[in-house]
Amino acid sequence: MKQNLIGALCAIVIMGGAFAQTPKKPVAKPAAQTAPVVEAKDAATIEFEKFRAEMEDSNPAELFEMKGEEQWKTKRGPKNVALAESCDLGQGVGKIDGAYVKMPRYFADADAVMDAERRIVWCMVEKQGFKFDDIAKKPFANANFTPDITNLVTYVAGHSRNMKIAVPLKEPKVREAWEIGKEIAAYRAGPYDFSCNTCHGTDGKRIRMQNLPNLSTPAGAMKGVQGWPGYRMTGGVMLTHQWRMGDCFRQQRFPEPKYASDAVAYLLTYMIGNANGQVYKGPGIKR
Amino acid sequence: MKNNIMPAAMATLLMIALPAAAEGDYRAKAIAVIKKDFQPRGQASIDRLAEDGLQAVCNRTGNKPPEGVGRAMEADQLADVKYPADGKLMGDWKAGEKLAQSGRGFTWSDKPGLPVGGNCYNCHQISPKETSFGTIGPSLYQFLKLRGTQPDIQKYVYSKIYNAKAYNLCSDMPRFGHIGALGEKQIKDLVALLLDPESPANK
Amino acid sequence: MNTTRRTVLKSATASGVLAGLIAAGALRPEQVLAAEWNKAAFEAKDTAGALKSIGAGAPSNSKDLILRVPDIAENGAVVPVDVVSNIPNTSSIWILVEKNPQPLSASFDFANGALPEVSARLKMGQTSLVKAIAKADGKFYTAQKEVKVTVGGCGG
Amino acid sequence: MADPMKIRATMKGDVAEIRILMAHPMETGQRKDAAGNAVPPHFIQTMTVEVGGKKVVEGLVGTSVSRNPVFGFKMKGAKVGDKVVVNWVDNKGDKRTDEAAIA
Repeated sequence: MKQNLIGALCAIVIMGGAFAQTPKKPVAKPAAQTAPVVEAKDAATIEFEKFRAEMEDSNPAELFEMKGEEQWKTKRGPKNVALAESCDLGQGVGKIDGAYVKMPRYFADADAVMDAERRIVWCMVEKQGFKFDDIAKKPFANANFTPDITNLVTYVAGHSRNMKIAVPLKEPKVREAWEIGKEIAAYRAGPYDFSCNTCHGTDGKRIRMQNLPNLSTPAGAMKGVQGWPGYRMTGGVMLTHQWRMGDCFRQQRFPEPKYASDAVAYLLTYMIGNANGQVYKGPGIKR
Repeated sequence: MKNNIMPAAMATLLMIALPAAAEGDYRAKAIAVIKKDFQPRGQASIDRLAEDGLQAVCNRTGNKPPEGVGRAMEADQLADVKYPADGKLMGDWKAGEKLAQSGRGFTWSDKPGLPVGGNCYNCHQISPKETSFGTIGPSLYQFLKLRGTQPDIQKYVYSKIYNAKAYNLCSDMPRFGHIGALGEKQIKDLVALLLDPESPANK
Repeated sequence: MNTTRRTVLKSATASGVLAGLIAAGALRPEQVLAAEWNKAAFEAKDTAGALKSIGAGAPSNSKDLILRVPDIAENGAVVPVDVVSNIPNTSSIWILVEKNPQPLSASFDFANGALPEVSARLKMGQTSLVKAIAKADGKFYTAQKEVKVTVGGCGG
Repeated sequence: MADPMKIRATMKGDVAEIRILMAHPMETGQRKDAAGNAVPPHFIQTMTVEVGGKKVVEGLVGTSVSRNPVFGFKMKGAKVGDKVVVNWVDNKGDKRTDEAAIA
């Protein structure tokens, strides 16, 4: 790749240049732009918010919750076991009330920090006997297909409605995941030099009409957490927080993060952890 | 691709040259996780995860490189700009506007191929007719009036689009010409979008 | 007429019965069609054609017919629309999106205590007028409002 | 087989509010799939709402109703415990009937 070659060469040259010699004369910078920046909360945003409550009140996400409930309670998989009788989301086997807002957390049985989706996948593999590769082949919904895992996550998330986010950041393993997640968010690479923070590291910015939450702040992080899993109006599909992380990397022009991987779990730990203490409203509706 | 996340030689130089990041340990772990947990998809190959020199410097300094390093590297980026052989820097603003609207290109879901979209409206206000614009970058509306009197403004705009890092090493803006995303014609058309008196950006 | 339709719907489920009624002259064919999906109205390519098919040639504007839609749609795929008729004896409501390839979106008949109001969500391909039509005592009324459909961003 | 509807019916004063979510693709026939083939139309055409055994709403639906349709209705004369039965039929003849009690 051209970019890497030039970049690497130039960096080495520069290191020599910068420290062995006097720095070159700085390039004159033209004066900063003076045109006013339009306020983040424009008329369109206010207009959308007028209908927000109504949209959330009757959200097709509930259809997926219903399906997820049935799948959670039904004996399934090669081992013919129900998740309701085998899966521990951190609150005890089969207990789902408040479980979603307390993840990611560290699970000793898996020796890993896991977000809700990763944990349910783990249960499907370990307890029900499904094959991970089969789940990971088509992990997210499209126009014609909604994976079981999406229904299950939506169901579990629905049982944390109106509860406070409480990622256990005091646990050393979770803390470390948060720290690594923070670094992943800041990591610039790819053809456009983008990191997560390019769009989500500053307050009050928009891409096109879309407000960009600053994920390093409690309020911004909550905006990135609220509404996931979400029913996406575009295409009318139910999508999870894992999907959203992948779509950020897509737009960052990165390759794809592996499904239910450490990378995604750590990034979610950073983001959801930053939203600690705030109230989660349950599965949402997204643009 | 070069499998290492950063060329070893360069890493060493950086270690000596720049103050070690306070949380460098987590950064190293993050790089290891990134290396392990991404897979190629569509045109988005794994080698995209490797930092080039500029990215490495920005990543290690929280996008605030020491003054001397920043200036020197900016100069290097500027030296890399290739101007049109015919000396003409202004193209067709209408083509520029169309290009500015498109955010396509380089994602795993885009078809491979060049040129890609200019992505301009994602981050900048330009024509007042387009009300759906981003605010990551400054407004460019009335650019000619506000900036047009500066000497060599065409050259500045051309080189800024070609390689925004020539003026601000850790700018959020991609290096469209440097990475080959936009060719000479496309950049000329975008220059015209900002500097042609007939362009809606200046109406 | 609506009462007739409902009676027919309830008692005559087999198409044979319907055919018999038509043959006997008890029902005009369009009344039978109306009880089923109104193909002509839904497949009409413009508002005038759709209105004609539902028998509402030139409805009059009414401030008692309330149409609540966003000025700007957050997403053209899901535009919330609320229609409330305060016109006495409203029996039916239609919703149309003028610039959709097939403008008629839905129609509703109300009976047995149902209030003449409905909320629904519609697809809109582009910025367009949204129209509500209400029928009361055999007369047609209308209200309309423009909804802007904007360029999408990314993410969510 | 079609997925179940979600019906929520609640008394607010003397008015029953009925909210219905339907699981349906509502294909217009104008969309193309990833391979570029036209996706055939597939949409709900008729629906009815019955409360306490009486038909209160009869709806006809076109392709421009959103995917996974949401409808809201109100009625007077109903009471807590009354049964709400909703059914729909689509252009392929698929159908679904679900019920709920007014809360």
